Amino acid sequence: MTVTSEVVNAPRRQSRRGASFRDAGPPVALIVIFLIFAALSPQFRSTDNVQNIVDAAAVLAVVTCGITFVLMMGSIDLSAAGVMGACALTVSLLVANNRNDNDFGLLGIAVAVLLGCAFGCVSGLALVLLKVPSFMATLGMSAVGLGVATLMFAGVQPNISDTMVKGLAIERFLGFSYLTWIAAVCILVGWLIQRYTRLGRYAFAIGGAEEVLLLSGVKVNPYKVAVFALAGAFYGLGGVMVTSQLGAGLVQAGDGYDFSAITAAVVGGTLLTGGRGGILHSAVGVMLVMVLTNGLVQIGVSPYWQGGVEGLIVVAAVAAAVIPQRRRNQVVK
Amino acid sequence: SEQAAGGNDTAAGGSAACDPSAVKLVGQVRNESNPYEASWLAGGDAFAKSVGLTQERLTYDGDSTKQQEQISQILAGDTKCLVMNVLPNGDSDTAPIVKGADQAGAYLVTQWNKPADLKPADYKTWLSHITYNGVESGQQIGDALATAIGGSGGIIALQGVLDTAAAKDRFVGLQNSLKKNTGVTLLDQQAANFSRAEALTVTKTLLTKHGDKVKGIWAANDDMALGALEALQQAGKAGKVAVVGIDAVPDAVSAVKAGTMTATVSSDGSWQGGIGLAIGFCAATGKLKVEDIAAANRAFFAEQFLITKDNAAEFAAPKTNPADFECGNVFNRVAGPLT
Amino acid sequence: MSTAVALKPTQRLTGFMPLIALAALVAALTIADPDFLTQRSLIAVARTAAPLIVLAAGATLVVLCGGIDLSIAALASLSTVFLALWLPDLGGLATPAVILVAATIGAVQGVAHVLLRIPSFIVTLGGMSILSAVALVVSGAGTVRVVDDSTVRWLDLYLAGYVPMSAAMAIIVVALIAVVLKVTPLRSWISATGYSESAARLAGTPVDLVKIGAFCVSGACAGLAAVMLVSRQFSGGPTMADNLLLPAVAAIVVGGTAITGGHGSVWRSLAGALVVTLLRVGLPIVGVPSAYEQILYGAIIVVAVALTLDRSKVSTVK
Amino acid sequence: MSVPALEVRGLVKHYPGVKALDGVDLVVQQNEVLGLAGENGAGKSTLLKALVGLVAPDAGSIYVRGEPVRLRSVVDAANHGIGMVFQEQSLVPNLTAAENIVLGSEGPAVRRGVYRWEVMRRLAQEQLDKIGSPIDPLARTDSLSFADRQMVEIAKVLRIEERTQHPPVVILDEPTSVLESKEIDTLFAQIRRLREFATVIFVSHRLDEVLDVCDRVSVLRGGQSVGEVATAGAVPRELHRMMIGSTGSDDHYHENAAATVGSEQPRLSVRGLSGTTFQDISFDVAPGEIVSIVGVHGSGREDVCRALFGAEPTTAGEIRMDGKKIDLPSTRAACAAGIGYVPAERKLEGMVGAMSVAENMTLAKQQARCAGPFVAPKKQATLVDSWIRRLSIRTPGRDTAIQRLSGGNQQKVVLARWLVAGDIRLLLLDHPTRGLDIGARSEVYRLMRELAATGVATVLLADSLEEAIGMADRILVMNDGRVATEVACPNGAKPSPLDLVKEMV
Ligand SMILES: Nc1ncnc2c1ncn2[C@@H]1O[C@H](COP(=O)(O)OP(=O)(O)OP(=O)(O)O)[C@@H](O)[C@H]1O
Ligand SMILES: Nc1ncnc2c1ncn2[C@@H]1O[C@H](COP(=O)(O)OP(=O)(O)OP(=O)(O)O)[C@@H](O)[C@H]1O
Ligand SMILES: [Mg+2]
Ligand SMILES: [Mg+2]
Repeated sequence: MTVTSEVVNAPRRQSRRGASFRDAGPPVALIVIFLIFAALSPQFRSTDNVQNIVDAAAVLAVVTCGITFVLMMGSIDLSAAGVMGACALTVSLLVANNRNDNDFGLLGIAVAVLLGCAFGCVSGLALVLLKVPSFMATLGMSAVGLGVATLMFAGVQPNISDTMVKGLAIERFLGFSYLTWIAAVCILVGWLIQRYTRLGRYAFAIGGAEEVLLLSGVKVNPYKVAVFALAGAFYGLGGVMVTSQLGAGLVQAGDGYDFSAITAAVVGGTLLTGGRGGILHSAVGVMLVMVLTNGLVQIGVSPYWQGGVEGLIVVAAVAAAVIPQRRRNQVVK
Repeated sequence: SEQAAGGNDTAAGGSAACDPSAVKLVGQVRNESNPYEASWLAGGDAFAKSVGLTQERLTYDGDSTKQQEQISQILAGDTKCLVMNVLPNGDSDTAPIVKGADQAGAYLVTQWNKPADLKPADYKTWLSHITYNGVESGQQIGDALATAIGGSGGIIALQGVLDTAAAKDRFVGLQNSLKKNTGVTLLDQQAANFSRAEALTVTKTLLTKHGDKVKGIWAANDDMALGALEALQQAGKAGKVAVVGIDAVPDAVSAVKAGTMTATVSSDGSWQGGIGLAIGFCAATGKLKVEDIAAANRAFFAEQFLITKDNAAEFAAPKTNPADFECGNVFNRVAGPLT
Repeated sequence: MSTAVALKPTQRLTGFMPLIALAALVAALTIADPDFLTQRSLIAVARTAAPLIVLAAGATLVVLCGGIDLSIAALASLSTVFLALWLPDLGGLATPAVILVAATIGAVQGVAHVLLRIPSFIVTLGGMSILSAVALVVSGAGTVRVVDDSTVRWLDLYLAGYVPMSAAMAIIVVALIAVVLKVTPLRSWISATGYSESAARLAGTPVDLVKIGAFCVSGACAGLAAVMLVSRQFSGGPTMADNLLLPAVAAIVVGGTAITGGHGSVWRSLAGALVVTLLRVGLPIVGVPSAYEQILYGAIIVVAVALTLDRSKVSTVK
Repeated sequence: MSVPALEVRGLVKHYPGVKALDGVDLVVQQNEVLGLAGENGAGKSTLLKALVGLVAPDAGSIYVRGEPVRLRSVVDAANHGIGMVFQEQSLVPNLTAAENIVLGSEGPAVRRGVYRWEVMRRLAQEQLDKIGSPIDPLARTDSLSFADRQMVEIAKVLRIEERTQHPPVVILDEPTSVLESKEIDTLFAQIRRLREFATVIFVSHRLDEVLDVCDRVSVLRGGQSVGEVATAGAVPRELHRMMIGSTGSDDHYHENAAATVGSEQPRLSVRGLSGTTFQDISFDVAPGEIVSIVGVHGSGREDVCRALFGAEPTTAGEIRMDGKKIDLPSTRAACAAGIGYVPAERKLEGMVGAMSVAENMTLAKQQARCAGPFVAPKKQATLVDSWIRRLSIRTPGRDTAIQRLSGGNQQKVVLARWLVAGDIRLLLLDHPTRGLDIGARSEVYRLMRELAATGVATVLLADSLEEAIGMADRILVMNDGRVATEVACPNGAKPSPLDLVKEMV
């Protein structure tokens, strides 16, 4: 039966090679960029600074965890900024603070995360019930979140005095702040969800071929909503983390995280069209972005140029990462 | 004609005094989600209440185009007794606001941002432009910082939104201070866009970059100073590095009082919110003739104070004196003409 | 599975949905504040909306091709700086020069997208930061005042005393794009590229050129929007138009153009831009407090999209 | 006699402009392999989709083992023991084979939303064992060959067994159209095995296959059942007559119409062409000649074809058209050089589903519908309508979205795309008859002959070896990315399939 073995083997050999190449791009880019900065700046390669980079990556990592699931489905989520703002205000008003007598501690954090979850849920429902593209549904939800946050802000900055929440950003364990460990746990949990739960695998499958799931009798809508809710929970946690870092609940807590998280995920190798990538890819992407931001400051690039150089390198990194997958008739949107 | 559709109104310019109850008060700031601007709007509300009116609150999310859009929409309505107290988003936004208001005959007071060559004196209903002397405040806190670190050592600077006059003036102030305090060296300067969160990350990075060489942090506003304070705390350097800011937001004043922050400079949001409307209201009701306003008061620096540990208690709960808003007193806080 | 639906009257209605949404919004605002529905007020809306219309119309082409252009606002900002800097030397030529440069920058991004095979989202996101940086540096991080605006002032005038020139210009641009698409094979090419790029390519459609062209037009439109902004602001600034990005994308989607590509039109974006403008300026003007304004904006925009999207043309909504 | 496994009475389904089902009756006995035949658009897929709850019929009733049922969803149908392998492959490419097999009915493989990979692998392995497939259940589906994926689909559909106590009904909608003859043999072996414990409905446009594997064939025409044939002793012609209502031509491949091959300069001349999956390919095609390339999956023939259309990069070699060296940096350049290409994956690459028949037909040759740079609507209408008539494309109108057409009609539109301008010099046809009914196929063959007669050179990747031999003037056998041999294939002296197969492996 030489024929069958030929039939079976030939394509498999091909695609394995492709797969290994494909995933190697971003980590290689990360290492290369790290080495370049390390060569250019002694401070950059100091242990302190590496710790600092990792610590600084914590919030972005958590937010990116959330957005990764949405991107895997082929949807997009721009609600991070608003959801984080609303959750930041929520948590700062629920733990010990200067605005009211609340002191709910962990419960406050849980409520904030749940609120994030609820926001995500609403985005998801708008997507599946009203059939509004996620781009718009989440953009709208972001505005709603900011509005809710502004309502809660009511003119006076809520400063938190809860030592536990503040401690998350200050206390350290094995050289890294608690927030960093929280982010690490999020990545682990995210990875487990992605690999071992129906939710994670279906999110992946929805990005791969949604119509096939329907043909197989899978009701995808609940999973879509759940993915947005999960992402919202991650944003909520991100909002809590920012609050802990800043010691105050800011409406702007999530400013810029939406686009940075998408950038990080894409740089890490998650496709905007869905169906490829994952939490570990995104973790690499987050590190890439953080190394860049930090490195540019360390080597002393003028603040005027930093954004531009960063944009250029991100584009270059993605370009380099896609080289192994380049085909003539490839669809790139 | 080439007049705007809305422009064929008779330019009011004080031709007929308005009935106090017919005056429409508009206060416009970036957003309601930071303490400074929230207190501005609250100040405007308080003044409006004192004259039996309400203030129409407008916010534009720091979005220049949205600000223009709102202004032109407001000016497309009834502009006869309109008084606007506006915080232009940037220098460039002032000109169209001024021209629009002038054409429509609405009374206008602007604050903070204005290009140097645009002068209220050249317009009829642009009553005044109020700002604080950024060069001076930047220098004041720079000097305070230099003193706090004992006259020598390295500092880092956190700049505001790079294309605003406030950010630039304040930084010029710092540079002046550095010229004077030759022992102090500026190790690094980065933009943190007046944002607490950005200041946090930038400071952390700069702290690892320069390590113990950093003795002080100069921030172009208090929000960034507070972010820097958090960064210091997270780096385990709280109390070891002096921090200064500008604006005297409540948190910063308490930090100064508690000694964690070295100094800040007062800029009184609730007074600013009230005074702009007050000047406009006085002009609209005819109690203040535009021609009578002294040239020096058409564009002026308002009084500001350096707040340090010694005097922080006085500023802890800023009180606005209603008397400041009486038509005779509206120019009480003038510290000098705009230079 | 493609859902087959009969062409019921309701279906034909979806084509007019953007207009219906617009009318509903005007009605609602008028109810909230009867003073809103005045001629002057509506003229002001039209004048206000002009740059957004132009930006959205250009970017619509990119969206129709299945991509997205996130750099339009930053490009418009940069263009305002260029225009303000060049007006003193070039005078009347500054306007075409700026539009040309903006078109070139757009095309360069298109080329990067096509040749490097990077998703347009990323190329233009990178482009956004790069253009912003350039704008900061070129302008010296400050506003560039236009002292003699005689050559761009015409855009800020009123036709026959009523119609804002900028709005008229915006409509001309939309009409121009629409007509060109209608009477040439471009429409087919763009739709095919947007619906199914690989099928389009294997049918010999010049997919790469079409995409680059779309980015080029999108850039040119950003340039024109910049001219309108300068004529309105009497200055150029490195962040002047930055905040128009999300409203422009919102305008496209609210118009009912599918964000996934293929289906849609520039006319829809025109209606969408008016809806978005009304929301941006109308809500605060009729007295909705800032916090509620954002909540309402978010909610209304989602509902508007739910109304305008023609689902028979878009199989899966992602 | 036992109750029928499945019975359909008077099923009706309307689509805008078409009556897809017009009162179909169908009886399927238990443990029977029932063939379903009919022209493109006869309503086969619609009927089958109604049987798995994907299409809600407007009228009529369905009985499962004598019980009337209303099937609302795939799950519903599966619970009644009915499962289907769809006409287009329906696997999630980025999941593992195992996940695809258990998709939607994970059972113990997923406990409270948590995957138990080992259980899943075991469940999948059980399914694969049923059909004796050696696939690794944890392989990613997109890394499997086409044939393997088809096996995965069958393994997946057999999962319905676990849902009911009754023997399952397995529906196969054109499963062979994408398979090679070896794979088809494997599939048929599976079907015969299935018959032991299941009922099978089988659709194919290859009537010999239908007669080969089925016990009975039911014929649909225009959404109605027009008759039944017991396969024992039946011949394709008879079926064909029932399908179209008249007898088709004997000369299926229109060999009489074969063009005289020009002997002068070759139309296409390929020398030493190499790419990622093929090396050193050289061959000529004369004007009017039809050259078939045959080879197993992975022989690289498809990539050669795409390379000739500028859709695949080449690393070496040269291509000449009519003696002139041409560069093919893009498909556009190939188009301009008078080359046309019909891709195998019609849904993904052949057509733009949401666009109209007219737009799809004129996509490649815009000049055919334009006056100067402008589209001339009148010209377009006349042009498109004439081709709709000429190729008897069944469509409600030229403005209907092409995705509403049946597969065969879609393919005709895609073919017409290259003919509308009349300037085509070389046609590259990759499985041009995939999914076409016998009549339509015959039409395509006739068309190919006509084109050849006008001097068009054709490179054909045929659907089957018979087709390759029947149509070609010459056959190129490819093996492992190289041309293994070239076989002349003149009328009256056709090589035997067996000879070719020897060279292919
Ligand atoms: N979703 C749909 N919307 C509109 N019309 C449809 C749809 N599905 C099928 N049709 C029409 O119904 C008729 C029957 O189609 P069906 O797919 O059942 O044919 P078929 O016999 O399976 O053809 P083929 O052999 O080409 O697969 C065709 O005319 C087709 O155009
Ligand atoms: N760009 C590529 N990179 C790596 N491998 C590829 C690439 N393109 C195709 N392949 C592999 O090369 C082999 C040749 O594929 P091809 O589809 O040309 O075979 P084929 O002989 O045409 O099959 P069929 O009989 O189905 O037409 C396949 O195993 C395919 O998976
Ligand atoms: Mg079918
Ligand atoms: Mg093939």
